[in-house]
Amino acid sequence: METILSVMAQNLVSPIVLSFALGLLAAMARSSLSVPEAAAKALSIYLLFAIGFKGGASVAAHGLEGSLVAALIAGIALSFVIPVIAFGLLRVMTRLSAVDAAAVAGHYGSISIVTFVSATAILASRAIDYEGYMVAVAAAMEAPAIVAALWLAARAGAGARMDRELWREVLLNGSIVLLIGAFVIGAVTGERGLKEIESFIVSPFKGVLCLFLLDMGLVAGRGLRQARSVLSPGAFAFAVLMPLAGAALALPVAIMLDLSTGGAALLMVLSASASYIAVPAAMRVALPEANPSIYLTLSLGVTFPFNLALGIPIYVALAEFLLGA
Amino acid sequence: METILSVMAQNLVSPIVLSFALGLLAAMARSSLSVPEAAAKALSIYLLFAIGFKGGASVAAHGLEGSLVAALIAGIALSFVIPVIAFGLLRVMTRLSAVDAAAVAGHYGSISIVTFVSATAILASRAIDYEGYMVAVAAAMEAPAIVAALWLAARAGAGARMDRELWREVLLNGSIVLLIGAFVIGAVTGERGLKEIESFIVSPFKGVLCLFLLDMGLVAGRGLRQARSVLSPGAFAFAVLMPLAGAALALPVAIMLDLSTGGAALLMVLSASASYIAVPAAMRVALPEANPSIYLTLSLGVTFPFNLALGIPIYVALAEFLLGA
Amino acid sequence: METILSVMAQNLVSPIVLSFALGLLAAMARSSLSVPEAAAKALSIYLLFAIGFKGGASVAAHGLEGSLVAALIAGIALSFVIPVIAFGLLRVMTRLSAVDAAAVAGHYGSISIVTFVSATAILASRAIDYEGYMVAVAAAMEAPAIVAALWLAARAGAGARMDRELWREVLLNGSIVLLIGAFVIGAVTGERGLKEIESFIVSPFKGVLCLFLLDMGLVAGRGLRQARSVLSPGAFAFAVLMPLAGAALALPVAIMLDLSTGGAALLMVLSASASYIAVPAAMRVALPEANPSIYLTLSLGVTFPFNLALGIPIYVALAEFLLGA
Amino acid sequence: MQMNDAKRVEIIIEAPLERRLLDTISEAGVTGFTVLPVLGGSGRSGRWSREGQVSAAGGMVAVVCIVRPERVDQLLKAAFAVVERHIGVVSVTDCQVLRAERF
Amino acid sequence: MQMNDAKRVEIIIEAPLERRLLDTISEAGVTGFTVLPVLGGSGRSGRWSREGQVSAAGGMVAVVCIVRPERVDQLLKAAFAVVERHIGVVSVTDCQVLRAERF
Amino acid sequence: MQMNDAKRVEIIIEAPLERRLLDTISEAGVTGFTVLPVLGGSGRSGRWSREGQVSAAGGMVAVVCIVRPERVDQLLKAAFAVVERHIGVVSVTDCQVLRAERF
Ligand SMILES: Nc1ncnc2c1ncn2[C@@H]1O[C@H](COP(=O)(O)O)[C@@H](O)[C@H]1O
Ligand SMILES: Nc1ncnc2c1ncn2[C@@H]1O[C@H](COP(=O)(O)O)[C@@H](O)[C@H]1O
Ligand SMILES: Nc1ncnc2c1ncn2[C@@H]1O[C@H](COP(=O)(O)O)[C@@H](O)[C@H]1O
Ligand code: NA
Ligand code: NA
Ligand code: NA
Repeated sequence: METILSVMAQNLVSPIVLSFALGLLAAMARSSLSVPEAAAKALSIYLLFAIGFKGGASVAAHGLEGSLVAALIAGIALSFVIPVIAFGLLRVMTRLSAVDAAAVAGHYGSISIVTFVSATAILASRAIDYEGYMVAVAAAMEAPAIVAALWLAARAGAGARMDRELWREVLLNGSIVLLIGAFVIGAVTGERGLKEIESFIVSPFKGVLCLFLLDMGLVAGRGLRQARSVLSPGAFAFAVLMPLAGAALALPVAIMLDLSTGGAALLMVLSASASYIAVPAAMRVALPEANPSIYLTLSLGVTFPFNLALGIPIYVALAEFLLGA
Repeated sequence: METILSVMAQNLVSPIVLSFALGLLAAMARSSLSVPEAAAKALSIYLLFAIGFKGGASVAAHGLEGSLVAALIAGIALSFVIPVIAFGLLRVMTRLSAVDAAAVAGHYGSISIVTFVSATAILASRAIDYEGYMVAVAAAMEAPAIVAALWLAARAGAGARMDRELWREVLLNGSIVLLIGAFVIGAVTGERGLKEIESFIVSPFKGVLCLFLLDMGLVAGRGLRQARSVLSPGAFAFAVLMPLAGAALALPVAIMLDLSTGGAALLMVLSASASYIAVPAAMRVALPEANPSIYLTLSLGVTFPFNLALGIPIYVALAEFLLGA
Repeated sequence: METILSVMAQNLVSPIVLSFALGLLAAMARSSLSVPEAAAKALSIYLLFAIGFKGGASVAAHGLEGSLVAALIAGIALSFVIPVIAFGLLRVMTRLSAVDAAAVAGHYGSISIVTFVSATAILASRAIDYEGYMVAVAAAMEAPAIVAALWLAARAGAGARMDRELWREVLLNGSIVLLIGAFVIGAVTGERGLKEIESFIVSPFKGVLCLFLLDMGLVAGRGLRQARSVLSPGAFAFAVLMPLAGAALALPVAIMLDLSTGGAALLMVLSASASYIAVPAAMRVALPEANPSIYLTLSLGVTFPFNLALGIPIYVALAEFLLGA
Repeated sequence: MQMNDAKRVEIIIEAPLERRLLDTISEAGVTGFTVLPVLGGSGRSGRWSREGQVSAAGGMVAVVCIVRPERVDQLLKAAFAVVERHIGVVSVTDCQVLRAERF
Repeated sequence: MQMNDAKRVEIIIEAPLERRLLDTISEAGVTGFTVLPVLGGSGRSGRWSREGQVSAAGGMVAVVCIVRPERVDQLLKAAFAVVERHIGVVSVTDCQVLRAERF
Repeated sequence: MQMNDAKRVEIIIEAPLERRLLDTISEAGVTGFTVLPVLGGSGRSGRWSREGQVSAAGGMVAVVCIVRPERVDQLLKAAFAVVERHIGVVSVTDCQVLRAERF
């Protein structure tokens, strides 16, 4: 308990969390502060490339500690199962239509790579190692939840089926391709490759993350201002409860997989986080009846800041408590 | 005297000044060289975040040397008074209409953050310390001059009053919010926060500044090419004299405030510099009758390069001479 | 021979080459991965500034080893002559019209600065020095080929003459101005200037290059997908043979100029590489009848990857073999 | 396809006034519009370009509103109140739309 | 100058559907179009802005097609099949073009 | 509101020719125009996109000029001289403008 509080306190005054808060407040106050779309995209390309590469290089250096395959399968299973739980909770806790609930559920089964990245930054500052291949697990968990969401919506008589074109769009979506691609490059070039580009992808990493979180705060704040009506108390409660439920589900899986402390924390983070890049785009194509301001507001406006400020420290402290620091 | 010349000479062959010169020449020669708008905005976000954060972290490390509050009040007063002086000079030295003169005057009461940033880079290379809270003073000096300019214009029967919406736009303008926000984050996270993102906001700082100045040179050069007609000898003389007048006004204030050598130099720089981001936008809204090419050309095309090349070394050398290196 | 193979193998698993491959594969598979135009331009500005500055600083440090003027003249001559050879080869090997052949020939006489930059990265990792002024040679070789191409086209009765406006556009084109400008700044500020911005233009350089090559892979892949029809076997063979011919022509020139091993390798690289920024834009203006997908596909889709993966290691190994490591 | 008459109103206005214009026309009951970026231009106040600019001053945006013919006057009045003293161009074109119930 | 009648069709559509729309209208035989970026807008689903966005969701693009009058129906049918269930605005304006043989 | 007839001329042209086009139409006396960015498109020379591009070649811009009806011919002649040998599309639409004295 003491650990949780101290990790939390330390986390709350980190430049990362405060940058997000700055963006959020600025947008709420209708400041003209904004990051150009092209710059935001460039920052996200940098983050995906860096985190993927470092994951691959770490696999090259330490080998596959534990089994990559088992972890991938577990991640995919979690990404399929979590939407079903989320859907059930939403139908009980909110008055969302089945279609809206299915769309939201899909977001929570998938993952938020920035939440993952922020967690790795916290692990690094606490000197906790994790399996490099967790990056590959993150990539594997992006898409299955979309299939689950469409299945849930189809049961309610709505939405498109996964046609070939949609499969292609989902699986070859830019962030998955870049993450996996950089992971492979890191794994192939290994220590030597990492050393060559270390001062680009390692040293300035946290600072770039701050600017990206500033931008995410701005986008989240703008969304919250527009969509306050969406936030029924039930939906709000869901967006805080669901990450905890996802993490709780991931913890025993992590223990069964025999992951390291850091790896377990990251699997909890992945399960607890909600997508706001890949899944929204897929939902607009396949489930246009679902209201985007609902799923964007819950995912980016509530769950993301919750995880950033409180969730991640809880998951990390829990993993430390159960698996040793 | 010898110091001034040596600081000047050293300054003139710095990558910073030469990058600006390169941009200026390229634009004058109608080269196709250009920096995309999104990239220029990203660079300015980086610079504001970095300079704000470092200021805050320095306050956290050294405490408030001297009184922040007194310096803020002095800064605000300077920002109110300088436009009045500028207006008087303009009416004497040029044939600008009262409205145009008021708009130009507003620019000179406000500040140019890049001039400030360039001055800190020069101080750093001469190993002269300054109060971290000067960043907050810079932010405080952005807006009052706008009020003064509108008051001057109103006396001439033109312009809008500061309505609630305009107050909001001016005070919550992106660059002020980011500068103050980053300052607070730096102050809260302190040394530890700075260490985490140092290799992003400290080491590459000067290089980023070079690219930003390249861009400013391009913009200034394009403006000068378009607006040569605006530059009556009187207006040109004003744009060179006014920064010196501003700095001269700031020097005794700095001595009264008991600022360090670096702090005094920076207060002179702030008073001497003219806005080219926040004030022009506010003038377009509130004083649309004023000709933008006049104030942009004077501020960005004449005063900015003057300060960069000659002004800053003069102010620094003067501060060194009077207050000790 | 052994050297060539080992340099090649080492090169193929470098992050640089693999990043390009990732982009190429992603685009071929129609992934949505893309780099915003503004970000790509910002990366290219960074690379041009950095490589120019370092070249100038190196000249300031080591003086002009050998004769800059002789090298410039040789570079200009190569840039004039290579298009004539390329034109001859194209007329023999392909069925391209005279106009299309002239346009393609112009690209091969000019240079690709990213190919040059990638080669310097490989030289650096093998600790081979080169003359800093090779950057100026690169800039000098950009334009003459355009004149040669227009002359070749004019003989076939097509195309515009080089009027004053076109001369201005070609000689003051953004990449030439930035490269030369940064070179001069580097030469003027020397070691001291370099030290000030080293952690911006030196340490992260290779990492930035990776992202830029990722983008080039994406653009090349998209081009190849669109323009597969253009790639007659003859044209394909030309795009692989021509760089070898260019390099073969440059080698004796480099020996005559008494260049260092690194300098000789770079002169071969420049001669072997084909433009894809400055020349295509000039051709659209002056030779609009030529089909852009032909020259862009050959230059960016075939010759660039060939040089990156195989060409550069061959030229470096050859230079090492003949001139000593 | 069932098409209905409508008006396409295009307002090119200084970027610092964008928010005021959009708020004003929204208050006038026009809730449908699209904002397009502008790279540069030329007018009585000379040529300009957004390249490398950081300040919103010296930039413009284009706002496109498609409205039913009977609402165009209301929109123009609201827009004119903002544009009046400022730099800007307003043009109206006849057009036809699908799904008229949306406008 | 010799001018010919044509139609200017402007389709404002959600960015995630861009590729599908373009593929569909290409299959319907319309090979000439231009895609313009959109900064933000407002409609029945509220105001939005591209600023700082990374995801394609929540963004739109404007597609402009100039076609001969006799082909406009074919184009609208193809476009409507994509736009139907989605957010989007389609407008058609009469225009005149140079070099009619191109359309 | 007092509206006057005018013509909206839209020229979609290759980016490397932008400066020449603007200089030419300025010389022809047209001092009012606005340049819009273009993301991509398709035509007889195939599909293209600006994404990730560094070179101006392979990109286009859209130039919008609103002119009085009596000046449209002059503008079209000037524009055609530049567009003629190049890739590009020119369309003219009838429109109405506020503040006609500006055009
Ligand atoms: N006739 C026109 N056609 C299209 N855009 C125009 C026209 N006149 C002005 N503009 C745009 O409005 C801006 C300001 O015009 P002005 O107030 O005349 O300086 C110009 O820079 C153009 O972007
Ligand atoms: N009347 C209109 N005029 C111009 N653009 C519109 C209009 N209605 C909707 N739009 C655009 O289409 C988007 C979605 O509209 P809606 O489906 O009504 O929310 C808006 O955000 C605007 O960008
Ligand atoms: N019918 C059209 N409607 C709109 N834009 C077009 C049309 N035809 C061509 N374009 C634009 O002009 C460019 C060049 O056309 P083209 O010369 O036919 O290859 C295309 O890539 C489009 O951006
Ligand atoms: Na999840
Ligand atoms: Na000032
Ligand atoms: Na060459």
